[in-house]
Amino acid sequence: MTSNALVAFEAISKAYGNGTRALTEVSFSVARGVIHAISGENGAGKSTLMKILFGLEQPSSGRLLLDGGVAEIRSPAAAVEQGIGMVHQHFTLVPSLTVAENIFLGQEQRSGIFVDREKTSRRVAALSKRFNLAVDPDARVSTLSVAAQQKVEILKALSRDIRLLILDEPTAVLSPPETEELFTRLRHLRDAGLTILFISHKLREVRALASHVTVLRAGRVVGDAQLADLDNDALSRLVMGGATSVARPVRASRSVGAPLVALKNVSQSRGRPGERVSNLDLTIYAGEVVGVAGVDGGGQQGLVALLSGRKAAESGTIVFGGRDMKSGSTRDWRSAGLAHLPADRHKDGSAMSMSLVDNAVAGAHRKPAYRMGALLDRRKMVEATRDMISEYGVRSPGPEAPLSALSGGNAQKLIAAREFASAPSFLIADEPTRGIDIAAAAFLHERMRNMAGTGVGILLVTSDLDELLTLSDRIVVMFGGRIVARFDTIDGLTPDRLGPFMLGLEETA
Amino acid sequence: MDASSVAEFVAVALRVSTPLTLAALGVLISTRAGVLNIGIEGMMLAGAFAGVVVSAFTGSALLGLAAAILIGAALGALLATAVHVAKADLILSGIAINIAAAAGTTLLLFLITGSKGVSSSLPSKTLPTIDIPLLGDLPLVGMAVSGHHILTYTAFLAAPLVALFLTRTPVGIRLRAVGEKPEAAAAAGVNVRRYQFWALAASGAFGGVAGAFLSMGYVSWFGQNMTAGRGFIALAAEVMGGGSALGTMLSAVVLGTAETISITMQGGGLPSELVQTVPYIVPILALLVHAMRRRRIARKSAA
Amino acid sequence: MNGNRVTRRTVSTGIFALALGLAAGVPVARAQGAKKIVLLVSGNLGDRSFFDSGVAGFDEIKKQHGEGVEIKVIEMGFDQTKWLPTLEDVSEQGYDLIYVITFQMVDPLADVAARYPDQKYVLIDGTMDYAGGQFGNVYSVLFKQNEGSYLAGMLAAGLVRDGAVATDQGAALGFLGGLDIPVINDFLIGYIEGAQSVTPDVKIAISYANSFDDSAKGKELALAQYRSGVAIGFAAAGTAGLGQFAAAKEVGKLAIGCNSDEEAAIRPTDAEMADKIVSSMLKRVDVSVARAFELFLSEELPFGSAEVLGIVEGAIGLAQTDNFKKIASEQLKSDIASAEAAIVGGKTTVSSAFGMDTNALSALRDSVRP
Amino acid sequence: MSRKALAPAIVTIVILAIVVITVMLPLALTTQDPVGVLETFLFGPFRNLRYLGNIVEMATPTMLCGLAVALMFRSGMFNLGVEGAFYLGGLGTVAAALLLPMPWWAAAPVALAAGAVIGSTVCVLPGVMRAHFDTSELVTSLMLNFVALFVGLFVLNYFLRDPAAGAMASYKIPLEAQLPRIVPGTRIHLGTVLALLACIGGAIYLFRTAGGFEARLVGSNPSFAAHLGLPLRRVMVRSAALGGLIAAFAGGIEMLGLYTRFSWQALPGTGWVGVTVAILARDNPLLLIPSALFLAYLQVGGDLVGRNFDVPIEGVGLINALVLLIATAAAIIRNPMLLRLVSGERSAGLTKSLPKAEAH
Repeated sequence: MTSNALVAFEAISKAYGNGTRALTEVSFSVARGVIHAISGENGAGKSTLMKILFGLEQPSSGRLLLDGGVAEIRSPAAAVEQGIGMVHQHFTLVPSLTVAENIFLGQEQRSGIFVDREKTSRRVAALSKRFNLAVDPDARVSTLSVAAQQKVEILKALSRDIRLLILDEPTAVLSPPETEELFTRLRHLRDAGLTILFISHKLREVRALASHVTVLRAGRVVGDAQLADLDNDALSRLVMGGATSVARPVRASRSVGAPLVALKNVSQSRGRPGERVSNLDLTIYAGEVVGVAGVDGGGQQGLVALLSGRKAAESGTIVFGGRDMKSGSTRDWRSAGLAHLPADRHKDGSAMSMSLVDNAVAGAHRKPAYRMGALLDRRKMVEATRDMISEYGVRSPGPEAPLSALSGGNAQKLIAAREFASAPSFLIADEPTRGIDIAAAAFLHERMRNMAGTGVGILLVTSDLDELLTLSDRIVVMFGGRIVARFDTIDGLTPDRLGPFMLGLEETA
Repeated sequence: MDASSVAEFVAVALRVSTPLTLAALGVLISTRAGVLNIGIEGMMLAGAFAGVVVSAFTGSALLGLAAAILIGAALGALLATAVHVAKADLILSGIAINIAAAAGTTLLLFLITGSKGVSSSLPSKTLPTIDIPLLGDLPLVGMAVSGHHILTYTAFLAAPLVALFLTRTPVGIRLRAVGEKPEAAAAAGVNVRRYQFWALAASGAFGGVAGAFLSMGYVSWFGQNMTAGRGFIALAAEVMGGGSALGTMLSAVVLGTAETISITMQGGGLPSELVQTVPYIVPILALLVHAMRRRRIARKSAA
Repeated sequence: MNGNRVTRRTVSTGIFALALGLAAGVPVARAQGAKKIVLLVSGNLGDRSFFDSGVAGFDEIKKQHGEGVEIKVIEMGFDQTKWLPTLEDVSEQGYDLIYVITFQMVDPLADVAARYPDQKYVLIDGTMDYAGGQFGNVYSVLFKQNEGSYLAGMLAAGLVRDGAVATDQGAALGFLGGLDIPVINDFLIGYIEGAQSVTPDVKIAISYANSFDDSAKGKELALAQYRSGVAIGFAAAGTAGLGQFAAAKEVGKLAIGCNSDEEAAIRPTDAEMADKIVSSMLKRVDVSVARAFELFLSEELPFGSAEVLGIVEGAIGLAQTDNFKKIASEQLKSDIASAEAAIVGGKTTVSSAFGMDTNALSALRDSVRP
Repeated sequence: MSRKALAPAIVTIVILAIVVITVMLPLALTTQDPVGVLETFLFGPFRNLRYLGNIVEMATPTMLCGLAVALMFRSGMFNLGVEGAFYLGGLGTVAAALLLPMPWWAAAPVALAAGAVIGSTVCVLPGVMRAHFDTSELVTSLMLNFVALFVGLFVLNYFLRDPAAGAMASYKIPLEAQLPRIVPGTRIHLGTVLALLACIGGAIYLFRTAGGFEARLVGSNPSFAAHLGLPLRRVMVRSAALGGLIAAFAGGIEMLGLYTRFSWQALPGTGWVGVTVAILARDNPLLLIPSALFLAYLQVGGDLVGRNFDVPIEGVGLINALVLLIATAAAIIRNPMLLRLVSGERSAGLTKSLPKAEAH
């Protein structure tokens, strides 16, 4: 086994200057020509390990073997030279450049001093064909969907003649059909002889794709086995660290309340493609969770924009809490009782450079509870933040630390704490658990169920179909800006049943 | 306005636009690499000074031009070093370069000529003007576009060349990647700092040429603070240009034309102070119109 | 005058430069019992006008008296809030004479001079309010630049009248000012009246560069004037005014310089350009600075009063250059000479921009607009 | 304050001192009296009350301009209109004092208020354009500075000019409008008190009021602010207006405090110093006070050297440029090793103060 290993980590440790230990004595090997998964919770050390392999960081101690020989990889360029390619979770594509320019950035096809566009296009076409990844070489990356951008990323890595492809949480941004498509391609690549390191904390995907898994926890290897030798419980025990797998929240039977938000024949033809919607009819009742499924660009973002006041409807009616909200602003929606967990917590959900306190009370800062005459009562703000921190189990260095000091899951918990604290009547949860670990996700799921139990209407938009099926009371599927299917109960519903609707192959509504 | 005064007006506008175009192209190159060159004004001033002094001591206008390019590039490199190595603030460092260039050129001028005002006692050289054959013989067109200074042609030829450089050459594409998404460039093995360093140096070189045009073409001497804020106008031109070389050149010409209008309006009986606001109001209005158009297009394409 | 000044200041600046690896120099020893004088520049040097000329006057004093005088020049910059503290400081440092320049120094000087009654001051190009016997320790000098400009205006109009310039070059005159401010307009008004004395309906194109630095703009403005039919231009705009000569060279027309003999200054490096400078209107701040010191030494300097220096004192005039002698007709030369005499004799009075309000000035400018 | 919290400040001061000495030393060595030059530069400003006064006088307007810059920077606007606002504020204040008939007790306040409103336009217009049309406030404000200058020169020439003054200057500012001097032997005037109060008020506004909190939110992440339903445009315009009013007010008190007439024929440059002060203070209103005083101290020291030794004014200019460069060199000033040295903590202690979530 070791003799056949492409990569071997030998007692790799990594400590940062500030004393943080990210990795401790990590040893395992990756066999040639397989899909090898690396799993573990957020902060387990997966990303750090991959950064070391890709030359972005250097280990504090230990060594790395490539083909059985000691390799020192000092930079990404050196990694590429050794035949290692990486697709980052956050894409490293230049939006204003074309697909071809991105793929060959740094290794342009020249004729004289100029880039040979024709040759470049030909090479992209050849690559596309060889790896069965269709792209338009002359399209600007800024115009592509997320899934298409990921294809470009993979092609970019493959164009460097690599033997090992690292994919860091590649499915976090994909819808189920897209995920399935990606997996098919990855298997194809494996069959073509490529070794793939697949980093994911989604155990279902790990099982579906990989043949071997290495599990990290708190910077140490806690499991390294063929997947065939591990059952699901064993696997999740390894990842969660002794704790049993999280129970699905119990679906309490309860009566659904009065209509809360009602859209009638709502259209909006302006904006980016994913934000355009037409003829939407949807009513959300108090106390229910309405799940919205769809692939990227299906119109879910347009629906969220309309229901959070970021956009006005062009036609149709929107009523919320008895008020006409057709062109209501975010402020109108908020004051009428909206809470909103945005999909992109960095961009929309928080101010990373500001303190936990500032992030926790933002939006509620004009409430009398935080006022002291004309001024803000800082003491009360800190107190409220402390309450949120303890109630939501946010692991933090303290309320005055900047939010950027928190891990993704903890930041998301604080953001949720803020949004939930506003005592909303209507909650939009847009990808509420994307990229956060299982425990944190389970915690938020439970919170949302409880909120629904107290009469809050929830619109859940998620690309994680497990999450969708776990939380929703009913589901609508969007495609091309329209609602193409409605499932008024989720009993017996499976991801497979949703797929055709999400891809626009079927339509019932 | 008769035809010949129109031709004359065009000729003046091209001349006035020349230093703006050169400097704005310089600003464009550094901005596309993600580093705003606020120090362009100081680099122009230093270029104007170096061109005069070196051409006076060597007797060669070409060496003067080379010196202008070098000193501009050196200041650009200094700015890059301050930002990358010393981690100084980009904007403040740029302002510091402007202050240092103003003080340094005056001081050196004084040491060399004994006057802080002007270098007219130095036998400095100028670069030639060029008559375009055939085209120059046409009646009105010739008047407008022929007989200009060699750096005027350089400026307007430089714009398409810079455009080609940015869109068609590997280095240009990498430079844009560095400015737009440095982590992507780094991941592709592009050395971000090195690109920004050379982009600022190139930016300074353009500034140096723009300065040389003032002191070795427009007039034949160096004067204290002779750039008179043209670097800042060039910054505006670059912003108006929307990131493309040709757009930047067009914007510089628009601003140069505004300046030309204010020059020809002089003596029209309006208070000269108010006439002098024209070159500054035009870019503001141009930006406003540009922004409104952008918004309208966005709306239209969305509809 | 601006040529080869080697002063203690230059030398010590050179020493500073040595540290920067640029030049070398030697220290200068202090002499005993020497008179100490200081010049406060309320702005920066390099203006090619009163400040630079004031320093030239100091250099002249140094040349005359050598070790017998110790000179110092302080550039205070344009931040007016620094002027008063500087003035206070030097007033406490035992200078025999403190020179300040420009009208803008009047208010700070009024404050300080009253508080240091034993300190002597010279105010150049401005005057104090001497009514009520105040400021017995301040001597003021004013210049009649309007009188010199009158002669320049006569020269310009006369050259056109006499056909010294080809008729196809146009018949109008040009004026290029730095800023629309009183001291510049004083040049303008004299120029207009002088030109009108030769050609009553003379047309004068007037431009302001709104800068004393921007040579390129000065040149462009002058070119625009020449293009519109101006035959001869007169520039009072510091370094920006030099653009006038570059424009004159380019279009082959004539120009008149300002403050010092500009033809002589340019001749060594650009003879072709110098040929276009028919003469320069002289405003010899340097002469007045040196003259005040000589009078001070002989204890004849009239503190507590203002002197207005003009043609008689040699502080104002028209440079009698070779170009001038060559280009101007005999008739014109004698006209100018007699006008000079009339001004000196008080028979001709030239108006001044000082005390004139803006509307009157605008009306005057409009009346000569081509 | 604990030693740890003071560490960055101490490091900054030590570095600046080293910079100043390394730049000044060779310069001093070229003169006949190097010790005297250094001594004058470093200690001269403390030699007498008048020089101390000069520091305070000089720091007063730059502190206010710094406050204007900091408030706008904090709300995410790189608005450089402070320079023009300062200029036009000075002009507007003098114009109001000269042209509006007022009882004596109202002269200064009314003139200052009028000047502040007039001058603020230079910041407000770019702010409004940014908020509503997304035009670059950096460029529009730079251009508008020059428009303000030339419009100001026009107003001065055609409406305020005293024909008897001999220079381009306004009529004398009426005595009753001038601000009272408050420290005998210096020119420190009431404006200094107002400036100090403004900085404290600025800190309260930014950190203890809902409006300031919203400005910081918009500045640190506009998308987040929009997500919260904050009125982005209003917050931006409000910040620009506050910044403009403060900068213009600074111009007004400068005029009424230190001048007898308005005669600025070029932009005075105080706004630019304000930008430096703000960056040096890291946009913290309370730190503006020491930052402005420090820059003024350097300036007064440089002036004293220029006045008493044969050091050219450009040499002092070069020093200022270098200080500017190096004062912001984050690598040196924020170097964790230096900070650790000063705060006297071992690396374990530092870990606690610079937490990373992965460590828990």
